[in-house]
Amino acid sequence: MSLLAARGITKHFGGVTALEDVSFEVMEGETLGLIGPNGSGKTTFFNVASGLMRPDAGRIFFDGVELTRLTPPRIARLGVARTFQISRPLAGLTVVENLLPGIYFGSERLSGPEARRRAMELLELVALDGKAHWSAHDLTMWETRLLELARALGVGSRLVLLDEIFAGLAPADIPETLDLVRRVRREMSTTMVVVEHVMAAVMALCDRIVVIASGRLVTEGAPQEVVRHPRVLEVYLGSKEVPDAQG
Amino acid sequence: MRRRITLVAALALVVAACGLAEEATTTTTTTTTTAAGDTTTTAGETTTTAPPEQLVIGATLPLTGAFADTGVFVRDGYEAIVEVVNSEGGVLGRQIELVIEDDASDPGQAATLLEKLITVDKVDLVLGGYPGSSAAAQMAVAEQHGMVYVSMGGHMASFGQGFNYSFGAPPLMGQWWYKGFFEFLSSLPADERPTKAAMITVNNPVGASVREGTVEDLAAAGIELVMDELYDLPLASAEPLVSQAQASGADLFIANSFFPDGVLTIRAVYTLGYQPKAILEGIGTLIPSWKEELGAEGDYIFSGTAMHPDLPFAEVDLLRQLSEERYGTSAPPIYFMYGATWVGTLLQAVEGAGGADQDAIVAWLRSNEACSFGGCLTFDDKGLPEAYSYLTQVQGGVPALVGPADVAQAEPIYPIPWGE
Amino acid sequence: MTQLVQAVTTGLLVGLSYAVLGVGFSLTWGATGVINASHTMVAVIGAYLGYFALAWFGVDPIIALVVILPLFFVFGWGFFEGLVRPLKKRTRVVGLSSVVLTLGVALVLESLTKLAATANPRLLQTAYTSRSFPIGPARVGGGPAMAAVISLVVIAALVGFRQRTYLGRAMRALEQEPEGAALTGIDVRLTSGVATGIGFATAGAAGVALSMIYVFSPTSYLPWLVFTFLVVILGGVGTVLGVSLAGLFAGLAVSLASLVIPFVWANLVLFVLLILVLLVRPTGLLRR
Amino acid sequence: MRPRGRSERTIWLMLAAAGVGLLAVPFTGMSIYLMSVAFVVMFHAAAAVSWNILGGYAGYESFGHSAFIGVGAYTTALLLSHQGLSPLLTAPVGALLAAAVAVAVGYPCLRLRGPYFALVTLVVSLAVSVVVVNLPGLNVASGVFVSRPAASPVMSRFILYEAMAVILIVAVAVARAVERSRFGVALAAIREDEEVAATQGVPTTRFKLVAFVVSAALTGLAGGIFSWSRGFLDPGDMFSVNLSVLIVLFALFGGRRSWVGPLLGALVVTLAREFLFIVIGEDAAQILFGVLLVVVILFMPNGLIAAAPRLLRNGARR
Repeated sequence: MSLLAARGITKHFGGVTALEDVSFEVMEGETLGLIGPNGSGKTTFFNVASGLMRPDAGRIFFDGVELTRLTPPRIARLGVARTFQISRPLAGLTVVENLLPGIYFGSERLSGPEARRRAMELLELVALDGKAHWSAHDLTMWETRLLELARALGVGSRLVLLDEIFAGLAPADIPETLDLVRRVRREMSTTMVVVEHVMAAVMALCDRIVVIASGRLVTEGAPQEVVRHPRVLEVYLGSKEVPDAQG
Repeated sequence: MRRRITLVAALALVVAACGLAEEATTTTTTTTTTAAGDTTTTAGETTTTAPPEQLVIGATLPLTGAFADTGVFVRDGYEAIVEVVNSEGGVLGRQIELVIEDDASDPGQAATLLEKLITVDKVDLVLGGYPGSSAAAQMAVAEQHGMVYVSMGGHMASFGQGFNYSFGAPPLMGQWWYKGFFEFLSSLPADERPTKAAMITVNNPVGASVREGTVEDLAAAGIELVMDELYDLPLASAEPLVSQAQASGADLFIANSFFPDGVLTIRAVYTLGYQPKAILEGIGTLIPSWKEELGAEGDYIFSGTAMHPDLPFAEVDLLRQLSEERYGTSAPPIYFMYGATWVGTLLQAVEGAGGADQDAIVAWLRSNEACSFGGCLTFDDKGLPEAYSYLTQVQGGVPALVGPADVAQAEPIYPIPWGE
Repeated sequence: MTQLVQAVTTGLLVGLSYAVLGVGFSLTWGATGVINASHTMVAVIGAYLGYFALAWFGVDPIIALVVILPLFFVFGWGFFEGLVRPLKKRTRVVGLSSVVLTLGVALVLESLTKLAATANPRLLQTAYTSRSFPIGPARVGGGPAMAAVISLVVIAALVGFRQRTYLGRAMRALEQEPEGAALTGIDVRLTSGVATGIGFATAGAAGVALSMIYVFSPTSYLPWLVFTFLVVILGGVGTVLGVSLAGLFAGLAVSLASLVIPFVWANLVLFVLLILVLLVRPTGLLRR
Repeated sequence: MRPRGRSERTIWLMLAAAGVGLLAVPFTGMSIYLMSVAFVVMFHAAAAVSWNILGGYAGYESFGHSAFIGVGAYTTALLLSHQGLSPLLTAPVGALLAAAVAVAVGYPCLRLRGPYFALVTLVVSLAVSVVVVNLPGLNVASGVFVSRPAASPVMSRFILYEAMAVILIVAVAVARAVERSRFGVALAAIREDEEVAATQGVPTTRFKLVAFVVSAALTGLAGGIFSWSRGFLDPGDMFSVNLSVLIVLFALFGGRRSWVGPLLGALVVTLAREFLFIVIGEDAAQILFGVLLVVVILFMPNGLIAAAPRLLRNGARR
């Protein structure tokens, strides 16, 4: 059964097309990879799905509810969480405090000691519990990625949108991170949409892949099929004429 | 306003006759600043001989901040008179010490500091603050502590608060401001008087009080008020207001303004070629820089005052002398004169009451005529003298005293000779 | 009809004075991120210098600009190097800290001006300030007319500078992409210093212009600052043309409003307009 | 933000004791003048602590808080002079009206961030003053006389002191409760990154407005009692831009993370100003004050609390 359904999502920035009539579905429990060249509209899709941007046309449904009419906090309360491509820790707060808003105001809405317990559990899950009382400012880049992941899980585990959490990681860190994401998926039984450039991670994690280029859907299917698709090879190799629509 | 020889008047004559004034300038003026405050102690040579008998007068004035320009003249007036009185042996044989605190032009600070002077410094007497907002705030404090408060007061409403200890001597009374002008109008043949008036007023307590009196005076004079606008400070541009006045066809233009807005307004009158028969202006023309900033355009503007350097009273001669010494001009600044008058009135009442007992001073002021530099005043139960105002008109850059006739030093020029 | 023409004329003249104050403020804000609350205090000092040039040396304030402009340019650059750069080293986003920092500077300058020139209000008196000219049925004073000329020259010079010169274009790049600009080889430090210098110089010119219209005193900077804020928010940061139009718009709005509603409410029209504009376009009227 | 246990209760008890102490000080025979100085300090502290709920916790620095002081002040002053109602009764009405103004202007203003918000609140405070001063039929522009709280001078100052002390205690209690609440965490998240906060489920628009309204109401409450001390209200003073800026400075100087900073900032700056003013006069004090602003921004951007020894900081944030 589909948990998330995008129908004809279109978004332009001035004259530049970020998304043009993009439709696909995410099934309950699966991990979907969303790939495409830089500027193909992946992050824009996340921004639309999390309510930070309104599409010019089209709608996104989550479990039957139309997300494209809701504000970001309402969407979060449904259990849709995301990370950011460029990590955005709440730098002035401690690591554990970074998790609290999502736990308090996300889909679970815990409070008091229960919320703190939950925050510590999630930090443990991403192995940051030792730095719970550090300032988020002092974390390494990898650690902030983990923090973002834990923070997203705190909001709710029904659907997590992961925006390039592998980008820029040292190759040595990748297997460990992969294990971690798998563990999260298993323990939280969460549905995921993964925007990723590190193809090894995509192939290892995803059940299905959606490819977009220049804001248009190219193809979708199982990982092994998709990477052999001629159009996919073309857009990845001939990506020079792809306009930059990152906005 | 009857005049007679009084304490100050006598002093004036003595000083003038013996040339003591010259000596006064060489008399040591000690200024001590103590940790407790910006305390200026002004005293003659006998200060230290009998300190226990000193009479201490406390006051706060705006020595810094928005009203500092005029505030320092009031202080000078206080100090100058105290100096003269001390050099003449003080009041009731007691030397006078002035303690003046700077309230930085803040009415709240003025009230707090006055209360400090009364309760911490335990001054024997207090004197008024300036401007009206500060005086209004202080009147309540003085009343509560049972201290006589001789000052400009805080406009008409402040004298309607049922205060027993406050006296306006003379008050700076907005409601009376143009009385002299309307008296002058009534002396004119009916067909020469203006028929329509346009009025603009600064939207604060000072403007409101002037406007209130003017509305009544206009109605009494049968002049139609065809435009009546308020404006907030700072005034960005006076052209819209003046242009509206011009369009209304008013032949009397009244600008109840302060200095900067008054200057802007008059300049707009010239720019737009508005030519009413007469222009009344609030308090701008009394500021010496009126001439500096406006030049010939500042001429012919009427205003009012309760005090004027050209008043033909013998007492004023003393002020002229003191002004010559202090400022090198025989025309004492008007706020210097006010300060001198307030302190003169208070000291006269102290002498009359035979001491610094506040209730005795009140009793004396209520039952006697207090004569100081502005003439003689009797006070009603609100602490106000009878309504009066002198008429001034800027002539050759200087606000000349042009009315009423018994004190006038120059003829009013009416209507304004536009284009000459 | 006469009144309407007069209102439009006056509105435009007053608007130009807001505009000339606003453009430099907006330019510095855009290029350096500094919201210079002392901008109008600098203008007040410019007004004083012009005033005393005339009063003491008989030099017309417009001639005095020959000295004021380079002098203030140097002050501005020094201000950037001495105060803004240390601040920028501390915090990446200087917006609000810069308001407080420059308010401090304004307070110091205000007090020093008071000590040097007293708090007495001043108005410039030249041969042309007491003349007036007819414009159709309306009349314009010589002072406001001259102020308008100065304002227009300053605005035109700024527009030209930003379009035609390398540094001007660098400033625009800094406004749009503060971080990207550094990568493209723009000397951020030099460009920011020059932008602040130009901001100060235009403030000096604006002060001279305003001294021909308004009575000014050391405390005038506060009301001037309010109107500067207003037009810059209306027009948008870093847009010379936007701010100029916003200034004219503000002047006209107040002037025309006072024709139909009590004068005392006219400024409120402006405040309400500002809030309405912000509701629709949170980054200013003409900002893309 | 550790689990609420005995230590938390102890801290509240300590604060309550401090509050009682504050209320009790005048009974030790405090002089009228000291009471009036303490009154101003407490007024500044209450305003700064209230300002900080929006400006410090949520990071929306208002430069127009004198609007709320003015609304509170004129509400109580007019009700006192026209209806004879004591500000002790009507100060809450002033707080409500200040809150209403905050609701009305909050929605458009809170869409703006950082300096834009700061500047637009400044403009709004001027707009509010124009409206209040020109309210038809109330003649506010002529000034409002405010009769003193009691017949005796000592009693007057005593009542003012106690009333402002209560308001300061309320402001601190509210501020501290906010800090420790989920709401406070949400405001901190908004301050750090509003978009992230929104995607975490924080109803940012609503919470910002609530913070603005609470801040405005408390400020209005303080303004309502403040006007009672003035005797005469001149429309120019209550809505002054200087007051708005001063409030920001208190918080900035002290530090904005907790209520302690603005309180300390108000205390130190007010007393220092008073002292400098007495010792070197207003003009020189003004120059030093300006230099102080520059120094604070350049050398102690996180305020006195952060600059002070670590021990003090731990004490404040515990």
